[in-house]
Amino acid sequence: MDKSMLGDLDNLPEEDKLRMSSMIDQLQIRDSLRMYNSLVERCFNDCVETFRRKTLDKQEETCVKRCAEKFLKHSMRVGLRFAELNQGASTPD
Amino acid sequence: MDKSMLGDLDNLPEEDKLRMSSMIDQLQIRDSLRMYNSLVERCFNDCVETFRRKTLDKQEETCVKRCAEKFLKHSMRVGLRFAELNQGASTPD
Amino acid sequence: MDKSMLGDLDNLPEEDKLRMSSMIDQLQIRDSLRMYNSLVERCFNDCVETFRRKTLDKQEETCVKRCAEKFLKHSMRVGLRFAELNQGASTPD
Amino acid sequence: MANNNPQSGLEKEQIFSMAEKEMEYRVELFNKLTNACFNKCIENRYKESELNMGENSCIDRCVSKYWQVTNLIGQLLGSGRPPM
Amino acid sequence: MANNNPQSGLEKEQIFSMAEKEMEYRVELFNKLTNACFNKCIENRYKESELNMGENSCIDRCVSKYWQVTNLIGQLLGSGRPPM
Amino acid sequence: MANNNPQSGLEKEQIFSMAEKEMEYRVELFNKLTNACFNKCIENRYKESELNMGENSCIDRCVSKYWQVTNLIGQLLGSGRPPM
Repeated sequence: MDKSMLGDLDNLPEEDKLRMSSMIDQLQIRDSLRMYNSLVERCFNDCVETFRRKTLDKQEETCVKRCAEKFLKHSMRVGLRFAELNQGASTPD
Repeated sequence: MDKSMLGDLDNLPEEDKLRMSSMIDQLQIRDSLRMYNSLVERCFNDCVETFRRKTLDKQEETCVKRCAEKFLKHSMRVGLRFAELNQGASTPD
Repeated sequence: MDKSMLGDLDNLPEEDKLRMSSMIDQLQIRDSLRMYNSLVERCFNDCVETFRRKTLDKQEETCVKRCAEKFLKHSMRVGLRFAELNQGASTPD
Repeated sequence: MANNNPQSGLEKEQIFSMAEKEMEYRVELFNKLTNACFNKCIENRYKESELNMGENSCIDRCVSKYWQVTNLIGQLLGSGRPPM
Repeated sequence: MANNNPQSGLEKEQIFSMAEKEMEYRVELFNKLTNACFNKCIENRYKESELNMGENSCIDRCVSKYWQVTNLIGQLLGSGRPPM
Repeated sequence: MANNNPQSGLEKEQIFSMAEKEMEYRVELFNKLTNACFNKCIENRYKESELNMGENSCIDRCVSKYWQVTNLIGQLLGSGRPPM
């Protein structure tokens, strides 16, 4: 997720800014590792149904790739909309 | 969740009591934020099914409110029963 | 999960080895408590369907025991295969 | 720094760290139990915001059975540790 | 150690600790929202890797409705705390 | 406090903090894999407590395929970081 969502550090003393910024870095690393894990979980669950062999067949591989790409595009779009809402830039229906 | 569930601090030295109590406070804050997030997730999943407009209709709003109220009442009742079990106050069928 | 999966500590200075090893211990304790909680959740969900009385009947009890035993055996087998993959010991189909 | 406490600083850290994990475990147990019993007992159409009599007695029995499953599996895991 | 800051060290720790929880809350909110809208809007056969028009507009409305549910429940919980 | 180590204290903290996250990631990967393969391979009527032959070979293949999905998505995310 985008760093800017986690808050505005401008009106903090320099030393606290550093500490806050390092805290955000830590959260982002943890979050991206978790995202990786849950993306694998989701695409595996949706795309791999049979266990007659121990390697992915072509169809499963394609499915996994599309699943991951689609999720990343989705996640980016959600991020944009979410940022707009956070800034109160809501438009009528 | 109720603080008393998390343990008995009476037989600790004053300094450790403070530290333990602050630890419990931290856990409770984190837990209540998580509870908020998962209540939203549950009520959204159960109540919002269509995406033809960008605002909740009256029916969805009512559903969300009832869902949240019902979950809170449920959670309170579970808390009472859970506390009884923790005190070994179990009664026959 | 098996400690060896969490990394190789051999080429660290003694002091860091201790700290890393204590970190792994902490993770293992937390993981085993979580595993316990999610095993209970799974076996409860799969085995307990009716709420006409407040005690488990014989059939539910048997189901819970088998569920837990089966999960533990499963988990052990997954651990073995996982360790093989981590060591690159992959064999053809 | 005089330390006339029988426990060393390190031991104390371990006690606090264990207590913290134990509390996290209890919170997680409570949350899982709450969700499991909501799923089993509450109809999710939400026609009203009150719990009805059937739901109330289902909740009580559900908590009791969840507790027993926790104990049963605790015994099976062979730990002397009580679930709470 | 001179401390001419109006906030004491302890208060500062509490502010950082609260800020950390607040950020964890936002990350979790974003992840739950993302997953919920993926489940509601994206067909999981994955016939292509692009989002089609229907999916795109579903996502926009879904984010907006999820946000409203967050606010609605926030009011109900009676906290003055905004969801973000 | 003499520090004749090439790494500064701060760098060391970052290494430990990264190592901790890496380990949490591995534990979570293992748990998700274990749950996914249990759901895919084990019949949840629990007629017996042993794993039968079909379940055993399903588990082996499932772990292998889950691993491949992890690698595939790792490549896609473009990170040089190996999944383990």
